[in-house]
Amino acid sequence: MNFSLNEEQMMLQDSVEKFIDNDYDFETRQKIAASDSGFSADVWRTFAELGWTAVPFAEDDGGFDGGAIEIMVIMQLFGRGLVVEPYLANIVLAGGILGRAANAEQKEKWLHPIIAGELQATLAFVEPQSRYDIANIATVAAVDGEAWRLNGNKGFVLNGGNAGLIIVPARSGGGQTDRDGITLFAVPADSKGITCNAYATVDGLRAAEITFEDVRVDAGAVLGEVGGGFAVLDAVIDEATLAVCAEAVGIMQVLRVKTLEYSKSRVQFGVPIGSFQVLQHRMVDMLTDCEQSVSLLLWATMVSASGSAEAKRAISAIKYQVGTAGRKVGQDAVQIHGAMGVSWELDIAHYFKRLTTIGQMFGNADWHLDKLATG
Amino acid sequence: MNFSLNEEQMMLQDSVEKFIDNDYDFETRQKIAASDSGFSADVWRTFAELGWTAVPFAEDDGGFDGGAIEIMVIMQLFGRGLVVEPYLANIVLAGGILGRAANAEQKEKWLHPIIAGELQATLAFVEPQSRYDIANIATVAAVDGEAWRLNGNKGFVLNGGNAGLIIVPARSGGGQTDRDGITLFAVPADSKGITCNAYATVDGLRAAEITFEDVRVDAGAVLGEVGGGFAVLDAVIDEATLAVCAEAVGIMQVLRVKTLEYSKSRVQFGVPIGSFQVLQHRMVDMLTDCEQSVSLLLWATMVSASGSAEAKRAISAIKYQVGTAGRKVGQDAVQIHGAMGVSWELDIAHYFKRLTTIGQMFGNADWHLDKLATG
Amino acid sequence: MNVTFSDEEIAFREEVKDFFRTRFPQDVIDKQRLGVPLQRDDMIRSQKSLHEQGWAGVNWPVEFGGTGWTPVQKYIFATEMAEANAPAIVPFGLSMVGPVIYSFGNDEQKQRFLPDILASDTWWCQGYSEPGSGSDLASLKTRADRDGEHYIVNGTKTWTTLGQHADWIFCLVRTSSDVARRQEGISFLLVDMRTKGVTVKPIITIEGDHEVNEVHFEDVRVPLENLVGEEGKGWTYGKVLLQHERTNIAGVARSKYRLKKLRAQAGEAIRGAEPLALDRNFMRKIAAVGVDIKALEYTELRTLAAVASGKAPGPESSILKLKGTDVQQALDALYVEAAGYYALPYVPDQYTLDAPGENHVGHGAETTTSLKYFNNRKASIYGGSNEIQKNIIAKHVLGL
Amino acid sequence: MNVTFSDEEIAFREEVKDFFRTRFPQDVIDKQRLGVPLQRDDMIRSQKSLHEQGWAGVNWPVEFGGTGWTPVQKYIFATEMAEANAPAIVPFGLSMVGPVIYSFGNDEQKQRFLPDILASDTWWCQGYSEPGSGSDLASLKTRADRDGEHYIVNGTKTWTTLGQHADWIFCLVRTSSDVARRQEGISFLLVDMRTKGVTVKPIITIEGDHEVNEVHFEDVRVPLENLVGEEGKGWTYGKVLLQHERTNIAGVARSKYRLKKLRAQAGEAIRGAEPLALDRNFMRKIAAVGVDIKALEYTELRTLAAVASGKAPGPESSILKLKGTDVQQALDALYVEAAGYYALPYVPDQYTLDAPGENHVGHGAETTTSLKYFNNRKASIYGGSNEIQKNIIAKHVLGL
Repeated sequence: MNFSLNEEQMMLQDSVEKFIDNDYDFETRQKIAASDSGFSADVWRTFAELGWTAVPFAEDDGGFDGGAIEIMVIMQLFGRGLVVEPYLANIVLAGGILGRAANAEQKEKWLHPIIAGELQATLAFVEPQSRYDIANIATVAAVDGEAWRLNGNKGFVLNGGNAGLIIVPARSGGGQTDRDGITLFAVPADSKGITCNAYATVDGLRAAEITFEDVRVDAGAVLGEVGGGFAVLDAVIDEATLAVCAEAVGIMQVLRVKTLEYSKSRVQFGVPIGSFQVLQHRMVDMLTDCEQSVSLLLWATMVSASGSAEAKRAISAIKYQVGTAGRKVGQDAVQIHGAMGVSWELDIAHYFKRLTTIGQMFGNADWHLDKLATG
Repeated sequence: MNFSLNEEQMMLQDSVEKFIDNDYDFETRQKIAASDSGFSADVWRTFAELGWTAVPFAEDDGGFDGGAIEIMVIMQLFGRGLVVEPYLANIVLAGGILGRAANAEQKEKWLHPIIAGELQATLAFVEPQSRYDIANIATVAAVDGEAWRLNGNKGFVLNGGNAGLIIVPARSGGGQTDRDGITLFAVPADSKGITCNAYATVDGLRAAEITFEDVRVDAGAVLGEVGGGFAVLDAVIDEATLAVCAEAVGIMQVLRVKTLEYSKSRVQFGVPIGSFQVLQHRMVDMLTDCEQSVSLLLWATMVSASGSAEAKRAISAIKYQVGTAGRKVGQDAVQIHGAMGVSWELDIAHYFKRLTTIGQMFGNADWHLDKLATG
Repeated sequence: MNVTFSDEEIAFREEVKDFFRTRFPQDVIDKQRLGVPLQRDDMIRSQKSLHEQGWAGVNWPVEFGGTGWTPVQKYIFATEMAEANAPAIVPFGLSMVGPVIYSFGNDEQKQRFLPDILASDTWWCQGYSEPGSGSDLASLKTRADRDGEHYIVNGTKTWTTLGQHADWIFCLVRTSSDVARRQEGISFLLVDMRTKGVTVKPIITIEGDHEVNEVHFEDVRVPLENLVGEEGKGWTYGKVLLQHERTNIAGVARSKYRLKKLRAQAGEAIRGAEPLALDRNFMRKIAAVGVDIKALEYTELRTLAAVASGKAPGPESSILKLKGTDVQQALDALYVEAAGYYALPYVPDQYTLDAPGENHVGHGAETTTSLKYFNNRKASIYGGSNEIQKNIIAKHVLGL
Repeated sequence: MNVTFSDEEIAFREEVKDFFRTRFPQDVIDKQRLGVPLQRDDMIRSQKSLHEQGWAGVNWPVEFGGTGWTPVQKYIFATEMAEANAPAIVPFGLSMVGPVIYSFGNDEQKQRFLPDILASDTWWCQGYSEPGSGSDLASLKTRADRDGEHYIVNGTKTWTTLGQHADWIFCLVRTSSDVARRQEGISFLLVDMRTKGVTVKPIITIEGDHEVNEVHFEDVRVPLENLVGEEGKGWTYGKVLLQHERTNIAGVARSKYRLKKLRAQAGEAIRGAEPLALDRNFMRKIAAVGVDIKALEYTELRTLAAVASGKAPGPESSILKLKGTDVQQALDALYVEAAGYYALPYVPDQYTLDAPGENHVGHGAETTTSLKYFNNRKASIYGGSNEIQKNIIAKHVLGL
């Protein structure tokens, strides 16, 4: 039992930390978020050059053989920097599927360019009616000779407007919420029949509603087994859930520290507001919430990395925690900052918004508490 | 719409208030609670003389035609005085059933002596397995010629050890949790086959486990319709629930005021502890909780008194409120009193205990929130 | 004690219902329903329709054009207004400066300002907060120095809600620094926004909207006749104003309506999803907020009843703002939860009065839920933060 | 980073399991399971069995007879001890005064007291709180005035847990009033309870038990050699003592065990009732507390790891007591909830080692749940109330 990063992990941490602290200040972030695509191609190229886009992939695929721990290191710091670049969509989601389910040819075609930073991709795992049940898939994949024909709607596709490749879980068999009968397709975004309604999100990221109308893809688009896509999808969504939890913990830590600093400098009634006992105790609660969240994040990451059967429960636990404690820490950070906390101008508001949206993704706190209660 | 008591109700309030303030101080209460029967026969006689035992009954039965409002007035003040006399068991529960379901002969035999303060009675509505479902009745009533034979176990029978008359809901038909098939019996406590294991309760009251083994009662023991007892039982339990909510609100108000007073006199670090902002805000929360509880109590009482269809929901709302807000107010009162708050010697501990046990009775907060969520 | 309405009250309720169904601008109600942002004109037309009915001065005395309603009538009106999904009255004129002027202003001021306020012919905004003053309002620095028949006003007010629409601003200004307590030397001044030297700069809030402003005063000449009441007594008037509309801030009727709408929405199969009403946990949360709101409703009624019977409002009134904002924010959060992923798209432009196009994202106004949630975090900050409210209650109600 | 135990650690775990299964007094474990109150002798026999194994001084240095365990071993030991339902170690000797003596006492004191503490041959109790001193410990008034080779002690200590069993008491006493800060002039004194002038008076606590006491000192003559460390430095030693056992107070391992037991119990059809596990709301509450406990477990492990690697405990350690008591009290409340009406009977006498008779009320120890709940409200009050803990963290960790 040991809580230390190994040497390579520490090097990764240093490298990401330097980038965030030196090259990605709040103003830079805000400019990138306001740009057309919502991310910086330059920054993305840097990610690839520094090898971060290769982290979770097998060495044979040109990756660094990283796992849950490395992703935690990166995402926690991305939380600190409030990074808008689509690491989650490209690397964790689309890359996660490809790394697990793609054959050699498919990897060369899609995974390698993703690792190289040359292809933008995503995974369309939400449907308008699915809420948080990733097996609730109404998009239909029908056999059409040697090929397939896709029809259906995908909602809230992260990075959807930028993606050249969309990985689409579709129903090739079974009922609408069955785990069996889900097939994963790699679909070029410029395929005929795809309509993409892209938009910004309230946290400064990008997503899209995507409609598939008789979209024809050949057999080479199928990733893994026909009808057997759920296990892969489920594992990748677990990884992504853990990744945004790490991001959330990074954000919570920033909010806690910035709020503490603010309370020491902001003067009201002739004294720093940090001298008021009520705010002091609230900041102690923020500390408690942050430390407890770090503990759960470490647990969930360690059991995920070790492939333990506990991983699923652990991920639900940390997601529940960042959903509940995260909400409290976020709200208190805003409250203690007063009117400044609800100003666009200050970073606090943006950390708070991202923390809130993470709470809404991959199952909210209630959803995961239910898994813990019934599991 | 009007929140004022009428003249008679104000007279009742004055009379109970005077008794509590002048004749029922904490020391007196503690002595009575520690006595063999756990209540004072003298005090009970006074209740009867003052007419309080007659309040909720019809004029024809020798009562005062009172209802939810009068019971609220009495019980809220009984909460303030932490009264241990079995008003709930005798008047609200047993009396409630008799007033509704007994025929003239039965009323003369049992209700009149109860009103006169001469007969102690109770309603055995809990079974070991029933938890909060009053329709969950495994005690069997089997026809035995012209009579009935009762077999089964009743748990937590309030006032059970003192009662001369036990009203027993038993199953004469239907499955264990059916609402149909429940019959109410008036059973003398000295009937052959009854075993009573009486005990004190953690809040200083009395209750008993009672076993019925081939207890024979004649047809004259049946109160109301054979198999149709649920509606009566349900209505009486609603009244009793509202009654203990009034008691709980009375207790919460005492705890709030006594805690505030204590915080002004108790000196720590050279200042009254009431000068600490954290405790100030907590006492503001106690005020909020108390006032919100008073509001819900008034609502529930008024709609109950008016016979509105809203009454059931309103009773669930106030029971949920005293379960949740009551727990908070109680715990904070103890916490602010520090070690004194957990001393037997001080009244605070005893108010807290009674508030806690009320939370456990007639469905806890969760039970009632569920009714509100699904109703 | 009883909870039923009299026949007159029932008739009044029908009259109010009818008004909102027929005489109130229906396009404004449609906008509310569809999540279309209201424009200045929408708000003015709405209030003018109330004025035509004689219902603009809900709490005003009859002599100044108020309604003279009983507490129960006020309660019915607020309930039906919320039920109709009519927008809340913009408070600055009708609920804030109006009462100050009719309580403390001179006759000339009453004649000059009240009719326009009642008719919504002038738009007012509030000049209390300053950069740096926050919850410590008495630390304000905006100065008004006498110069003959004028005050010369210099300073900056901030968080001025809807100041971009305003014709007039009421301000707390410092007319003297030579005082024992900071609260002394503060005066209540009315300033025409078109006066030279007044500039308004937008502030964008968390959700991306322009709702509040900074208002700068540079050598602004304000006639002495625009002083309300006595010089140096502004703090008192300002406090009265804040206390005056406690129940308005609580917004109980609106919360009640929003709860009802949320419960109804949970019963629908939105976007083909299972109705949320099947999710017991979510329904329990709705039920819990419902208990709070019902309690608050009765707390408000008790307050109104006490005031109507000539008593001073008791401790129950103090909690209205606190608990009222709690409940609002709890509802905000539940709406976001209900929307799931559809709380996240930022598509404010899609809300128009035209039928929603094919590209409409989410069901109805679903994508506005998180914007509302973010924006309304202010509810526990503005108008004296909830921490300050608790300090005040501890001091003045609990005697601590 | 990894979460697995080494082979040695696994072997150690088996050794500990085996110890509690075979060598620890099994009748004491039976009593725990059946809710039978423990007597003085039960506690002493339990601790003596640990001592025979060499495991009494869990946190003590090896040179004084301690275990020399690694953090992971301590964690395993605590976990298995809780899993075995063995009673917690009475802290006053082994966890409190022992460490003070081996850290600050002189050699003679070490030789005189430590072996008896380790062997549980003397029972210690704590003399810190006084009537009136509460959380403001430094306001203590018990005086120790020098008279030749003795101190003359006068005063009253209160809330002295299990003082009725004690042979010795360690006290904070005032040896000088002529000091700049109240914390100065306080000394750490060891007093034989059999000394003339010491009297012990029971205090009954909320649930009706005699667990705490008032201890009066009237002209009690204590030899100077019973002073630990320097005169006037007692406050420092006392504080070290309080900090020393932070993780013990948190009681994470025990909470983890209680959670597991509660979850198992919820699966049973107690008294013929439906299993509580069918009640999703209740299971959600258990799950939520479970998340807190798991977090706390890792917070404790992080603290232990940091300390073992020579670092000072970080902010994570400060929250152990706070959150640890939160979780304990949450569990107390859930046990009460689970018992329903059967939390209410007050039948302490029914708990005996004999098979429960026909009159046993409730299932197993069900009727003790509310007594435990009432009693353990003290957890957030004693040893420095949680409010004081937060003040300390705000000051020393957050720098406020």
